[in-house]
Amino acid sequence: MAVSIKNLPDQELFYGHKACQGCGGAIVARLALKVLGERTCIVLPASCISSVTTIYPQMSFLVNSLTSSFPATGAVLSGMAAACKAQGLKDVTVLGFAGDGGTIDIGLQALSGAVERGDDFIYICYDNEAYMNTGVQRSGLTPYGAWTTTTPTNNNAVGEKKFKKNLFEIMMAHRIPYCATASVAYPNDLLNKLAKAKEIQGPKVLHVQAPCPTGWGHGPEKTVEIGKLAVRTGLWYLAEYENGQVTINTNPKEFKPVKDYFSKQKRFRHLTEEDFRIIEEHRDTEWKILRNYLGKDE
Amino acid sequence: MAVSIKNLPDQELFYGHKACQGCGGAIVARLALKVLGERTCIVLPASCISSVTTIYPQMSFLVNSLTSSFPATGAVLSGMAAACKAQGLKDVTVLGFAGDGGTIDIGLQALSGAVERGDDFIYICYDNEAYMNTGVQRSGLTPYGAWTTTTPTNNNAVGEKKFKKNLFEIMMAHRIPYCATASVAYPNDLLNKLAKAKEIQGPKVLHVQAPCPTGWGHGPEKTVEIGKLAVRTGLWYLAEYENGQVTINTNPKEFKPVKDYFSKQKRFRHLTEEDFRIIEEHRDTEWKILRNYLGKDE
Amino acid sequence: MKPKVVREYKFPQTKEEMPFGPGSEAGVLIDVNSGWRTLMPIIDYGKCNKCLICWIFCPDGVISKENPQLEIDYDYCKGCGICAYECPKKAIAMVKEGEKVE
Amino acid sequence: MKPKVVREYKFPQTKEEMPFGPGSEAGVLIDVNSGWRTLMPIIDYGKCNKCLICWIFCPDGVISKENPQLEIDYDYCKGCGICAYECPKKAIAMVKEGEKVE
Amino acid sequence: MIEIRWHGRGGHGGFTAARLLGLAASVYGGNYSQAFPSFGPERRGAPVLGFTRIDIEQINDHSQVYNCDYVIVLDETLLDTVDVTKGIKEEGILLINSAKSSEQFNFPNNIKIRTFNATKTALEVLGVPITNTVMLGAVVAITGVVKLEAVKSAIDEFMAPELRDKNKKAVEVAYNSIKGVN
Amino acid sequence: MIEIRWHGRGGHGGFTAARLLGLAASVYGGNYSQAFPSFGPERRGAPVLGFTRIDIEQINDHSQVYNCDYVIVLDETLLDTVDVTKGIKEEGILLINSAKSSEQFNFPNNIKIRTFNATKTALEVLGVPITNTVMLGAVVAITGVVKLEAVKSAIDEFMAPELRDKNKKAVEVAYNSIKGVN
Amino acid sequence: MSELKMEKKHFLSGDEAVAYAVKLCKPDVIAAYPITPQTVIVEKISEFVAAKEMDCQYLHVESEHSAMAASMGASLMGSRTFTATSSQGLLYMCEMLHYVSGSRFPIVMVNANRTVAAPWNIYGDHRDSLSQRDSGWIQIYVENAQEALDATIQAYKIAENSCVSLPVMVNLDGFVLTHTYELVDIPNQEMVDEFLPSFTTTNKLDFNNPKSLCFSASPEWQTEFRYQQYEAMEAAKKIINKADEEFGKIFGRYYGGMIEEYRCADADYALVAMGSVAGTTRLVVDKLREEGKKVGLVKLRSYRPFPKEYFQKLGRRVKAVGVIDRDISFGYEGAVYSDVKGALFHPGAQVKTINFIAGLSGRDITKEYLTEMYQKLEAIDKGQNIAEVQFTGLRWT
Amino acid sequence: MSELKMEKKHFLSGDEAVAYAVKLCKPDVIAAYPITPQTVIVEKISEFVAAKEMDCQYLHVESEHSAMAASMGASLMGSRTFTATSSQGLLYMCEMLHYVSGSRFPIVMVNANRTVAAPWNIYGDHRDSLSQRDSGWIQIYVENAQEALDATIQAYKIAENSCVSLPVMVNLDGFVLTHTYELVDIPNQEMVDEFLPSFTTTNKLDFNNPKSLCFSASPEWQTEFRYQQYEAMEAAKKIINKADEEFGKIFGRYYGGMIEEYRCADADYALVAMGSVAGTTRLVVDKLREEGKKVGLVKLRSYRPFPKEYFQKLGRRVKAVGVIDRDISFGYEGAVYSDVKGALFHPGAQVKTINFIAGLSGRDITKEYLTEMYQKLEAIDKGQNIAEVQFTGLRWT
Ligand SMILES: Cc1ncc(C[n+]2csc(CCOP(=O)(O)OP(=O)(O)O)c2C)c(N)n1
Ligand SMILES: Cc1ncc(C[n+]2csc(CCOP(=O)(O)OP(=O)(O)O)c2C)c(N)n1
Ligand code: SF4
Ligand code: SF4
Ligand code: SF4
Ligand code: SF4
Repeated sequence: MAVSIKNLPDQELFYGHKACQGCGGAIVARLALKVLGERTCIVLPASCISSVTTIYPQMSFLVNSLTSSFPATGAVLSGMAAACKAQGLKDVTVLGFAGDGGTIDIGLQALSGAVERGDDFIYICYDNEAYMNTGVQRSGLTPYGAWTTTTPTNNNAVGEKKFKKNLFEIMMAHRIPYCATASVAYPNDLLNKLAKAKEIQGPKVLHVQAPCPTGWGHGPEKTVEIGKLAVRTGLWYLAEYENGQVTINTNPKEFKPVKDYFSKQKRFRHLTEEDFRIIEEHRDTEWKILRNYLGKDE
Repeated sequence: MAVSIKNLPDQELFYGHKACQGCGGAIVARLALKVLGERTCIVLPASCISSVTTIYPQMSFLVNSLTSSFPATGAVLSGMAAACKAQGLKDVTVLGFAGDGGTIDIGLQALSGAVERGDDFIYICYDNEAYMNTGVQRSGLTPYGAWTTTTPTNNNAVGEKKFKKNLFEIMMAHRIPYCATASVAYPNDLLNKLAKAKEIQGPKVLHVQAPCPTGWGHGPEKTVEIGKLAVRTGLWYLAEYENGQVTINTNPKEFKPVKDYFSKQKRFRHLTEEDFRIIEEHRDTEWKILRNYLGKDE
Repeated sequence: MKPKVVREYKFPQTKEEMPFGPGSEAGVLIDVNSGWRTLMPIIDYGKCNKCLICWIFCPDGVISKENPQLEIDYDYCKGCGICAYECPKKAIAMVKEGEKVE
Repeated sequence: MKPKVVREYKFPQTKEEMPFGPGSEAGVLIDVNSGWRTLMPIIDYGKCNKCLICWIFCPDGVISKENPQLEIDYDYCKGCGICAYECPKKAIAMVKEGEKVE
Repeated sequence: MIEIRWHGRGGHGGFTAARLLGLAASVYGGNYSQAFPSFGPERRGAPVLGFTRIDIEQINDHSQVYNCDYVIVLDETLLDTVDVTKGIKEEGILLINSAKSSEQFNFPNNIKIRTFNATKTALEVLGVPITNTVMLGAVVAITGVVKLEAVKSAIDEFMAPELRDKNKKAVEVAYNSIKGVN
Repeated sequence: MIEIRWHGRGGHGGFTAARLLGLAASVYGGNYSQAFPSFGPERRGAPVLGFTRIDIEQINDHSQVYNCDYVIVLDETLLDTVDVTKGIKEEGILLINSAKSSEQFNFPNNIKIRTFNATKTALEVLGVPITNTVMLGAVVAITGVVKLEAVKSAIDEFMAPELRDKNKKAVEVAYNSIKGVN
Repeated sequence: MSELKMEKKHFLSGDEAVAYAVKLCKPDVIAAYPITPQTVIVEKISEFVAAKEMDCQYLHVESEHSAMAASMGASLMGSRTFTATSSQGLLYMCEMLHYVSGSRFPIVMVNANRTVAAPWNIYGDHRDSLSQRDSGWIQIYVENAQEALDATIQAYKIAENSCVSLPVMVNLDGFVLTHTYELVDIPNQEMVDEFLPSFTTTNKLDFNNPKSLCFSASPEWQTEFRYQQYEAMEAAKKIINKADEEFGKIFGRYYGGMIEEYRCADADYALVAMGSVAGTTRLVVDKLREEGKKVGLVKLRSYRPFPKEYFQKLGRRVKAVGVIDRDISFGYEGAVYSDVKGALFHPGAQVKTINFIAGLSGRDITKEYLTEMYQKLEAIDKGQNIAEVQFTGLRWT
Repeated sequence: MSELKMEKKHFLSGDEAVAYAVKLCKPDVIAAYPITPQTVIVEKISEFVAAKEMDCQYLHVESEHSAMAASMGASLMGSRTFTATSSQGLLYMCEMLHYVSGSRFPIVMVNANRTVAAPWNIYGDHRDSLSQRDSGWIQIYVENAQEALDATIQAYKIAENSCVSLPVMVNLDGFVLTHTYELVDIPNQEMVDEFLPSFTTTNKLDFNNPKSLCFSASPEWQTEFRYQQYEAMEAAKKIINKADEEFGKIFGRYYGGMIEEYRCADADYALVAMGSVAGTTRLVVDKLREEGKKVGLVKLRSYRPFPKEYFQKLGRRVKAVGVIDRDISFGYEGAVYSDVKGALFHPGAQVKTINFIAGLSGRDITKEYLTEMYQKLEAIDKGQNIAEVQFTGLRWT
């Protein structure tokens, strides 16, 4: 049975946390546990979500969890998966839940190693596009043009000058059994990807865009809207890679103007028309690359 | 003017080293310096090549070099490239020269970061398919089936159970300005890739297969032959990625039987027909993926 | 049922009562988050068709769906307003804290 | 011209003569590798057409191409045999060290 | 040495006020001062503290503030969850942003209470319910630790150009309204 | 305590001989022993050393070997580059794998020299010029530090099954040929 | 003091003060990775760079190991560098710390002292830097924001001295210094330029005479390289003092070099302290002095090199010495204590000692605690039996 | 001794001996990364696993940081683990060392002692492990291959003791022990099983009562967690001795627990040594004793926890103590020396001390050097002035 909003349990396994109002990452964590259930063990590297959930004695996860060192998530997951194997524990889900920085920068090597080893775990990167826990510094997943405290925009500096690293393709290059991109704003899509990941043996990586009102500079009530705009403007795509095949889950014929997305966030308020042009061009190239994968196995 | 064997300088910038007889890695280092020239600064993480070249006071590089810590090559290159920029040094080539383990395992994160930053350097991974300096332990680039000391083959164990990680595609996923695979056995191809890399701004990665008589178990005189067989059997491909375009440099209609390659190396002597089948199947899938990139931008 | 704060939480009084190392019981809440709110969501049950959009998006998971009517755990609602903003029926109003009209 | 061993290499005799930290002159060779060889490549100049295949593949870079005839620096040739094995003209023979017939 | 504690909520500018006061008292007031926040992993909206120390001599003390001459509460709702009276000195004053009068509050130990409706002033002057600079004005009026001019200079130095005038106005309005009723 | 130094080339099995001798002397000889290599970053073909210590008591000494009762040279070509005579004790013996007779060598200090053409024996018995076990046989014959049987047991324990018989033969041939000429 | 000095003062946090110092020292390359409570330093520097107030290459590295590796890469090309970190970040670059000191690269780093997980805690103690005391880095600890700024400038002067050529780590207490705003004097550029000439070194690559750096040394030679490093560290003792003197001459602020004594001349009881607690201790000393107690403070600025010679003398003139450690080496004592104790003693010495483990992971060291410490020193002097290792402010024992 | 013991002996290197010990301890999960001179351990274990002589999950991790992280992952699921490293690898996992000890996971690791770059050098000294002495790990140093094997088995017993629950690092000298073959007794499985019951811990995830591990603690609570760790380390002192005694009862080999004294009972001059040099020192002691010198050896097995109490007593009965450090903390002295010195002294103590920095980066510590050390101890006792820190075997000073 496909998971849907209707058949999800009401029970909360993630509660009482101290994340900001409207935190996208918190939505991801909450929904993930709804699908993955009580026999999930979460590994949380240093990040917003770990910082706002496990301050003695207030513990916001109702499942087993471990706050882990920042660079090591993939390796800790491997060790846990190996222990499950050694102990014959079969119905346990070993879940990594890391931010973008903890995934694409300092945690990339451990993740790459764990994926290569083929250990059985799910890894979710909730992508708020900067180091939020330490106060909005750029990460390898910060998008072009964004203001952060380490890519400031005073005196007409552009903000971040690089485009987001492509975790999805890096994982494809690892020939991972399953990986997907998703968004907090598309919960059905996300839930089904989680459910699928739960069934597949081996490493699974989900890269989920999770708007952050504090770091992005939008009202806390707009988290979902911003997420939707990212997809509708083509700046974020929803796709899957499974059995070597790429699927694009929403494949729009045309995109909304990127400005619709940018104008709602303070981090982009300095962008110029020229920047929009650069960004749209880059977006179009990325979509071309993505769509090219579709033809792959015909 | 294209580089060719004929117009390469006779001058050796890499000499008197203590690498084994017939070392493929040594061929790569030597040819690289022939093309890149005297104003090259080499960074050598711990590896065979660093260990056999810089033991006080015997120094086998005639250009500036630095032996570096094992995990940090990419970052050291970044720092050097930044210093060159700060000092206005324009005609200097900053070159990383690392083994497969130092690239795909412990050095992957630093490399990924440096590539993302877009710093101006060339990175050569000479791939002898295991940790040779420490005595033949498996790495993420050890091929399926290979014996190493940590994937032993006693009592009918298969040896390494995973396929090689795909550095080329990982770099493509980084949208690197230039990356290529090459082989010691195809020097003209290698030289031209080096020459091209020298001209391009930004990060460039060359992944060069470099047979190792000691670790692979073949006569030292067969290093080049083994390299050729890898390409002819389709187990190693020669390709380039430039301006977002993939080129396959040798694109054979059909491959020699993989056995031709395996039978010449002790590390594979335990392989069965079933293993050959698995390997050929995997090879064919990988080629399909590779060829699919060709159609990309039509 | 939403997890509830352990109002009587007793911090260790002696060495022996300390947890063993930095590990302790999951799901212990000694603190509410209601103070974070300046605006408060009020559901208009007349409009609500229980589509669960608010329920799925609430970052704090404070909306219950098990009873016939959706219920909000105001101890942990931070007042972000996503529920109201996303509600297709406009069935949730964000009201200034303290000015709640019932 | 191949780099040559500094036969007279003088190790530091005093503290002051030490290099500053672990950095020293590049390209200093105090040691030859000829002892590694059990077989020795001998070029038959009658057959050699100077295609440079041996030159390009030699892992030790000991073959010189600057003179009319290729020359091997036997101080650093390790006798791997690649040159002989790859030579399309079979112009190089691997001869047991010490049994060299000239 | 005068020690001041600020109670606010994460993201509401409480520490900015503490810092502005320190800046005004030192750079523009000729005294020495310290300003420091209390830190915690809580995010926007959670209760937080700020501290200002002012002295005529160099302040070497780097231990925490335990006893306060003044305690400032930027958000009345904090009174429910936080003990704001902790460590107030005998002659100390508790200043609360509130529409209520001081008599409507009831704290143990006869703590001296002052109230000021900063939210109202903020809405009037700034158009938003951000009360930190308004309360700063009130603090200056009540404590006299620093001249109003010094605070204005501090605002000029510290705030983005487009915010300066409004906030100087806010400080001034609060200051005058307190001085007026005093 | 008897101390033996082995000179060989990387990858040629010198240390294996050192280790086999130690194994034979201890596990199969009732004595205590140590065997250790000298390490360096050089690769196959480079000069390397091996050491064996044998004693009737437990060997606590973990310092290096400076004075040797026996020095074994597996590869004559090493004589050009390595000072093999270093530290040989007064009554010590230098055993060289060589087709030459001992008289053809000329070392200072009247060092006692023995030669044995191990390469020849190796080619005859093993079919390859791998001289380590042959030289081991010669060492056993010359030094008497361990019984031939013990060495054979060591080979049985240490070597891959397909190599055992050949190598035991090699040891034996060398042993007998020395004993014969002795 | 020259007139140039009469500039307007600034109200800065310790982190900001460091950022200004870095700007004044004009590094060519900066590579850093964010971590609380260091982040403000790199954020402020990012602003300077974006505003073109600094002309340097800023590298957004992907980890601290890489931050130090990139700094090394720049240094070996002859560029002046800066980096900053804290806690987990310092540990994550541990391999590179040893590498850089062994290679003799004069890199300057600021470490915002924070404790180390697990348990997680972002607050200040000295566990991060003390645990790296064997890494071959010079370690300076500062007391307030002004000293953070001044010590950072001095750090370049020390590191780049040709007799030293070693990396320097300036340590400032997390939050208590990094995030506390104080009145700070920002020196002007000309004076800093006068104090700190532009970077020159021979320990770099050279295109005229190519070099091989960071080579391998066999057992026959490595000891001699270690000895070089040992001598450089010993030489640093003098250079640290000299740099402080020269600094004082130009800027009018002196810190005492390796050690600052406060009212120790005739003291019976001395407390040894590093970092921000030194300030609070001054107050306590003053108060106790008023009460007639002969107490004093030894502010240890340079922990590596360690002013052994100073403590050897101190041991002969005081009755009891207490050492405040904001960390403990589990299985023994506080690191600073062990080091101080060893130096105080000489055969026949009568001095008594106690180790105060205090201020762990952000726990405040109050004036009451400090007063108690002096009382305990007096008590042991009077013969009372007090456990050698005292956990100050612990809820229970 | 039971008859079971009468097994055939083996001729093994230190690394191989460790691999056999690991096999006997039956870990569930092994995660390691190769580095000379540790590699033989993991290679041998790989062979055991491939041959199905060991039933465990072997993880080929991509770095040492991950080796320790994966070990932690397995331990927190309640599995027994093993890992091994050396030198650069130990430094690269530095962050995880602190993490694991703070989290109280009883992980056992073998460290093949090797010095640390730069300069590069693969040979043995104690720089790697000594520089991690503050990481909260128990550190045991062994003298020969047999002790390497026995100490590895004991390590599990110590680590997993519920009063301890701390990670243990067994250190054996690179090459001198790792690659030296000696006669070794491999205990049989039943006896090991008797000595070491299967792993149980409460410090793990729990599906019936879910837990949050490695949480954050605010300044209000962190000190108390640190104190727990402090007490566990103190408790370990007893447990280390007890484990050795119990081991001796079953296997007939005793090592003295934290300390082994050799001919110290009436000694005037004692040398303190760790690791393989202890063996060589025995010979020198015997020889000097024959010459009538009252000399002895203190073999320090447990460096953390540090047997402070032992040295406090030793300081009262000998005239001079020399400490051999196979490393130096630049800017001060050898780490072991500083620690020993602090413990030896008490007000009025008369004992004299010297620090011998020796055996750096594979430089041999010869019997001649050791004899000289004893001579120097006698000399200082006789009043001769000798520099406190001596570099043994240095080409020049
Ligand atoms: C080795 C190390 N370096 C730095 C840090 C500091 N740190 C903790 S969380 C964090 C940022 C996390 O960013 P991200 O992974 O993107 O998650 P987010 O906080 O944005 O949710 C940083 C830099 C650390 N804990 N460990
Ligand atoms: C942090 C760290 N871990 C481990 C090592 C040990 N080490 C040195 S070289 C090497 C293997 C190198 O393998 P690779 O990169 O494939 O190069 P190769 O030697 O095969 O040429 C290893 C494991 C090290 N130097 N540093
Ligand atoms: S800063 Fe952003 S990611 Fe972090 S808790 Fe707040 S909203 Fe969530
Ligand atoms: S082991 Fe292999 S890679 Fe290393 S030097 Fe020898 S041949 Fe080259
Ligand atoms: S306001 Fe936010 S936290 Fe409160 S119920 Fe609505 S979505 Fe949930
Ligand atoms: S034998 Fe090998 S090293 Fe010698 S010349 Fe030929 S290729 Fe070069």
